[in-house]
Amino acid sequence: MTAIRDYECAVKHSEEVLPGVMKVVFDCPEMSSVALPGQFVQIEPSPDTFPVTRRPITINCLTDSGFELLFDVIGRGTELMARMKQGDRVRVLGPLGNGWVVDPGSKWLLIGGGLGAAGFQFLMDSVESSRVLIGASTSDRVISLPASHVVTEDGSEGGQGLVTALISDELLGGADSIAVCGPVAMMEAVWNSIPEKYRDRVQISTESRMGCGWGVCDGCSIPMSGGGYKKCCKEGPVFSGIEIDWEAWKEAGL
Amino acid sequence: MTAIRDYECAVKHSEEVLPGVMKVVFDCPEMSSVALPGQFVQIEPSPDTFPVTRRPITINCLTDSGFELLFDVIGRGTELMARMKQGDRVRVLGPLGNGWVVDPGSKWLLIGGGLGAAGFQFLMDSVESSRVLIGASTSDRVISLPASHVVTEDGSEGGQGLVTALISDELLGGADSIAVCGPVAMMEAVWNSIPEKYRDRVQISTESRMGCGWGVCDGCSIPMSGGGYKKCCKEGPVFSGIEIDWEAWKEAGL
Amino acid sequence: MTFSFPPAIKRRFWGQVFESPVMLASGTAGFGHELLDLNCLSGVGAVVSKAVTFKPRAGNPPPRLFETSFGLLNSIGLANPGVHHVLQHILPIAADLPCPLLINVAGESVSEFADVVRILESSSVHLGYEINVSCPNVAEGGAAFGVDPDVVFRVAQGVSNATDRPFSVKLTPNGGDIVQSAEAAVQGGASAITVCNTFLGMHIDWRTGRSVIKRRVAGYTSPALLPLVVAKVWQVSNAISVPVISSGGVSCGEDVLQLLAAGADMVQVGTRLMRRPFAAAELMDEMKKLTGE
Amino acid sequence: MTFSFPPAIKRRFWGQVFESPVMLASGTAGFGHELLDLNCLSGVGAVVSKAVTFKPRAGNPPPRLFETSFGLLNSIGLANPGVHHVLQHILPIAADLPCPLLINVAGESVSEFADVVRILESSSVHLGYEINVSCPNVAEGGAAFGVDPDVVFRVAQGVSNATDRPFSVKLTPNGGDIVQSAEAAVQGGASAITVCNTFLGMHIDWRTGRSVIKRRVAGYTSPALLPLVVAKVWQVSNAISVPVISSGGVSCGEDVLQLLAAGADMVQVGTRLMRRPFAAAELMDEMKKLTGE
Ligand SMILES: Cc1cc2nc3c(=O)[nH]c(=O)nc-3n(C[C@H](O)[C@H](O)[C@H](O)COP(=O)(O)OP(=O)(O)OC[C@H]3O[C@@H](n4cnc5c(N)ncnc54)[C@H](O)[C@@H]3O)c2cc1C
Ligand SMILES: Cc1cc2nc3c(=O)[nH]c(=O)nc-3n(C[C@H](O)[C@H](O)[C@H](O)COP(=O)(O)OP(=O)(O)OC[C@H]3O[C@@H](n4cnc5c(N)ncnc54)[C@H](O)[C@@H]3O)c2cc1C
Ligand SMILES: Cc1cc2nc3c(=O)[nH]c(=O)nc-3n(C[C@H](O)[C@H](O)[C@H](O)COP(=O)(O)O)c2cc1C
Ligand SMILES: Cc1cc2nc3c(=O)[nH]c(=O)nc-3n(C[C@H](O)[C@H](O)[C@H](O)COP(=O)(O)O)c2cc1C
Ligand code: FES
Ligand code: FES
Repeated sequence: MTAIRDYECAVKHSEEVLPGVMKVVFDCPEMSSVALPGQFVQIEPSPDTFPVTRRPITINCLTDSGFELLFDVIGRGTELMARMKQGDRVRVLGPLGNGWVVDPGSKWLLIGGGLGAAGFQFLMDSVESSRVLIGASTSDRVISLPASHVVTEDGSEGGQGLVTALISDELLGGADSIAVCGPVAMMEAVWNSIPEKYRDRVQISTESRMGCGWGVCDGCSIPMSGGGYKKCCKEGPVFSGIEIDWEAWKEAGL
Repeated sequence: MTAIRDYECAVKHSEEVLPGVMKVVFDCPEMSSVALPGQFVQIEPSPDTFPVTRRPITINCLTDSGFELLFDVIGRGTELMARMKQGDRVRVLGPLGNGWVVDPGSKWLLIGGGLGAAGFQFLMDSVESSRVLIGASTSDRVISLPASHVVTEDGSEGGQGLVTALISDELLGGADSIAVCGPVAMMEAVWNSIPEKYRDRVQISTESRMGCGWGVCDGCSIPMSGGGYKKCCKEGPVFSGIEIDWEAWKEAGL
Repeated sequence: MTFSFPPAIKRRFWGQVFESPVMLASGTAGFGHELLDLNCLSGVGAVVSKAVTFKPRAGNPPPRLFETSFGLLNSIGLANPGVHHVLQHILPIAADLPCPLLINVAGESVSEFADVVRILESSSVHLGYEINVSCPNVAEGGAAFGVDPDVVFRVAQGVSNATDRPFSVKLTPNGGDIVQSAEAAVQGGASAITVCNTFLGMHIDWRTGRSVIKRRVAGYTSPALLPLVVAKVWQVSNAISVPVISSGGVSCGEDVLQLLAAGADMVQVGTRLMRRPFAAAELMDEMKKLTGE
Repeated sequence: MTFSFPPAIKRRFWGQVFESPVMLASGTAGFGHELLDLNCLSGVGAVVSKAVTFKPRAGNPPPRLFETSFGLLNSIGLANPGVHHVLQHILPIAADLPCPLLINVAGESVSEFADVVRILESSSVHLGYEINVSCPNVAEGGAAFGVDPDVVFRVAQGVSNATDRPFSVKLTPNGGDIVQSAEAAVQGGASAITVCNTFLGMHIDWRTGRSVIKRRVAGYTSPALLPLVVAKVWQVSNAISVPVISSGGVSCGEDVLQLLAAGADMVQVGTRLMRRPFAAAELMDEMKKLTGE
């Protein structure tokens, strides 16, 4: 028996926090009592017939009586979702996926690329200590998180450069667990910049186009290094970096 | 060269005048300067992809700077149209069809069934003298027109009964032209109740499902008594009662 | 033709340069002059006439149209005044068109197609033909013509013998193997293949069990059919060497670009004209905005 | 069965009474137990499992899904753990289902279908089979199986010899003549016909000319395909004497009623589950409201 349910939630708050980035807070005490960091929900973008699938969004953090999402407005589904306003009732399926593997008392290093850092708040709220590295193209893409090191490609916030430049042996060595989330290319660059000896502590939050979100359609496969695929929505979205067949996954595009 | 154009018109006024019956007034000086009584327009119910066709509505009357429509909200298209509000810009193709054949100075008898009387105002404004008979199921379906005789099936307004009961040899004989518009069954009953000798002065405003509205798709055929079909949208919507193959037209349903 | 991506909006087709790839589909634009009257021919690469048969055809009993939730059923039944009337009374008016005209030809037997073409040959108004072996709305089995490659071959050959003008054969998506039929048409002499006519569809009133259309099944069009047409255009254009004209599913400029990218040389738009008589101009604007051309 | 209009919501099918005509379509509902976990089996008449093949199949490379403007392309490629795993590890869990289970069986050769069925015979969990001769997403030509009536006959005959349970043969809409294939399946012993699998579709990125799906063409589903499915259900149900299960295009209760009126005995819903895991209950509510049943 899973805790997954389809809720009709009221929108409590909706706001454009960065240009083209929405924060939407939903009322849903049931969800907030069972969700784990790294899990996501499937949002019905509109009650109309189209689009025919929902949109997967990571739970950014829990609130008193529900949860918060942070998302990029990039296409039809998220455009519809950006129009959600306080009081709207929205179908939300969740919590979905496995979430980060959190050992009690562990020290974390969180590496996020742009909106990939959406969800880090929840993880930080759940672990003992964490250090956060964030890379983004520009300041308009930086999610503000406490005690984080930021670099931007154009230098408009924090240092100038890529997030990989922030990664040091010291930071890696000081962490029991390393969480990486962001665009595929960024995650691969991070993965490649992590020395062999630290790789077994790296967890990657993957993304894939989704149909159902709860494991029945087999549409969200992530290629595994041992051959075959695993389902992003059910066996993921978090996989150990070693499990992933990076070449094949990059090939997939999105 | 026809006067038909596709206009983007502003909605000037929109109002539910009877339960489920909308009056919508559009700004469109060009249309009001060329439209004839009995002509209609093709309205784009919404800017969305669906529905894929427009909806034909008779011009009820002209206004100072445009025209007025009166329509029943019965399905998807008219439901969308009922949401139009002041200031909205709507695509309107027209004026379409032939309109009533109006001889200068002629005396008219207008026989309308329910919303079929939408459009009579324009005709009355254009002819020297007219008498109007209106039948409707109930008072909620009666379009108020000056100097009209009204009957309703439930007796809630005017006399009780069918409009055919109002038709008299005297009224028919006193008219040079007789205009009939309403549901097909009502029009057929009226037609059947009109003695042979008056039939050549009867004009019927027909209806059909429409594709284009301007004569190119051949989707709006009305069966003709001489065999074959004529296009409701271009050769009609007004036909002489004698031209129509009533049996075949009833068969069509709508 | 050689392919480049993004596809060029300006096309070379049948030896002519077309500023627009957009053709108005048969049966949705009359003979074109009606659109001239409406001032709606801007952006039109070519007009395909409604179907012309040897004898006049009254067409199917009404209702001929039914709009479903996401598309349109039509059962026109090739209503047309017959080839002689078209030649004498319609083509002279269509001579004013600012763009090329293709005449869509239908027939009830293999030989009728060539017969109609032969009669039309005395006019110089039209650029070529579209041979409609695929109308789903006629009892005599127009659809059946299209599914049998052998019959398609014979029809194409007959037309090829009757004219020196280029002609496209318009195939059906309803059964058979469209690639085989396309190959047969090319072998018979077709100068292009139109992919494809309407899909067989039906709407039943569940309260009565009766179809809303008298002939029961009808031709169905919908913007949602675009992926089916893209797949067929891609399959056919990869199999044959003559140009492909796509027909079906277009509702915006991006759709046209996608069909060109899939291998279409020209792209027809039909049902969209019911909503937007000036669709061609809109499609061109949208394409130019997307490609920066 | 005898037809009445409006159609009855309670159905008799394969000798059993079904309170709901709604079946969950293969590939969109796992083996059903996932929905049990979600509490979403109310209103479900039966579940059709995802496709089972002899050997495990990893499935097609990602991306396997692409949403177009008005529908969904899928290229799953019959990903499944193989019949032995299904028998040992999945069917025991599916034994808890409150409704009948049909197992969807696919194969790469005529004999594989019967081989898979023979192995599954040792389980008593499932009511019967759906024989999938029509998957568009496998290289080996699943689609080709479905278009050749002769092959369909042989597949059906093989399955018929391998089991006493009822089985439906799921046909393709992609080419061939679906009525002929249905007749062949019935001759081979099919206890029902499923009309139909997904339509071949494609989406091309016009900027690059590449399909968004690695295998280029994919299976396309959309609520806008309903009229195509209605037409095929009507054609097939008029031609054969065994029950017809419709598959495709359902997005609301009225759609189900229409398919029943067209001649379907049971009605599958698939893609709609992606938006609404509890679609069956919703469809039942909507139908009951419409019919007053
Ligand atoms: C488990 C999971 C968690 C996610 N969490 C977040 C989040 O917290 N915040 C956030 O902004 N986004 C998140 N995403 C991505 C988000 O789901 C997509 O941006 C969204 O589905 C796009 O929908 P659309 O209709 O607006 O775009 P579309 O019009 O469908 O596509 C626009 C672009 O987005 C890409 N895209 C489409 N679907 C996905 C997808 N499922 N994943 C990634 N890219 C996609 C397409 O390739 C295309 O380039 C998550 C995705 C997954 C799988
Ligand atoms: C020339 C002409 C002039 C018209 N003028 C008026 C008018 O002034 N006022 C007015 O209220 N209505 C008028 N109508 C009818 C109006 O066009 C329809 O009511 C409208 O198209 C229905 O659209 P819908 O999407 O709301 O209904 P749908 O959901 O499409 O259909 C609902 C019901 O309406 C019937 N219907 C659908 N289309 C038509 C049609 N074209 N004509 C008649 N019935 C149809 C259907 O059979 C169905 O029963 C006119 C029709 C024509 C052809
Ligand atoms: C009302 C209507 C009438 C049609 N008449 C014809 C015809 O006479 N000959 C023909 O070859 N195709 C005919 N068609 C098919 C169109 O030419 C075109 O192939 C089809 O509509 C698909 O394009 P669309 O999706 O852009 O509408 C007709 C289509 C419609 C909607
Ligand atoms: C993601 C997905 C996976 C599918 N997998 C299978 C399958 O394994 N076997 C099969 O016979 N059909 C499969 N189908 C087809 C469905 O069973 C169904 O026939 C089709 O989706 C049409 O129904 P719909 O319009 O309700 O979605 C699949 C469809 C989808 C969308
Ligand atoms: S999205 Fe359906 S299995 Fe993952
Ligand atoms: S509606 Fe198209 S010809 Fe009349």
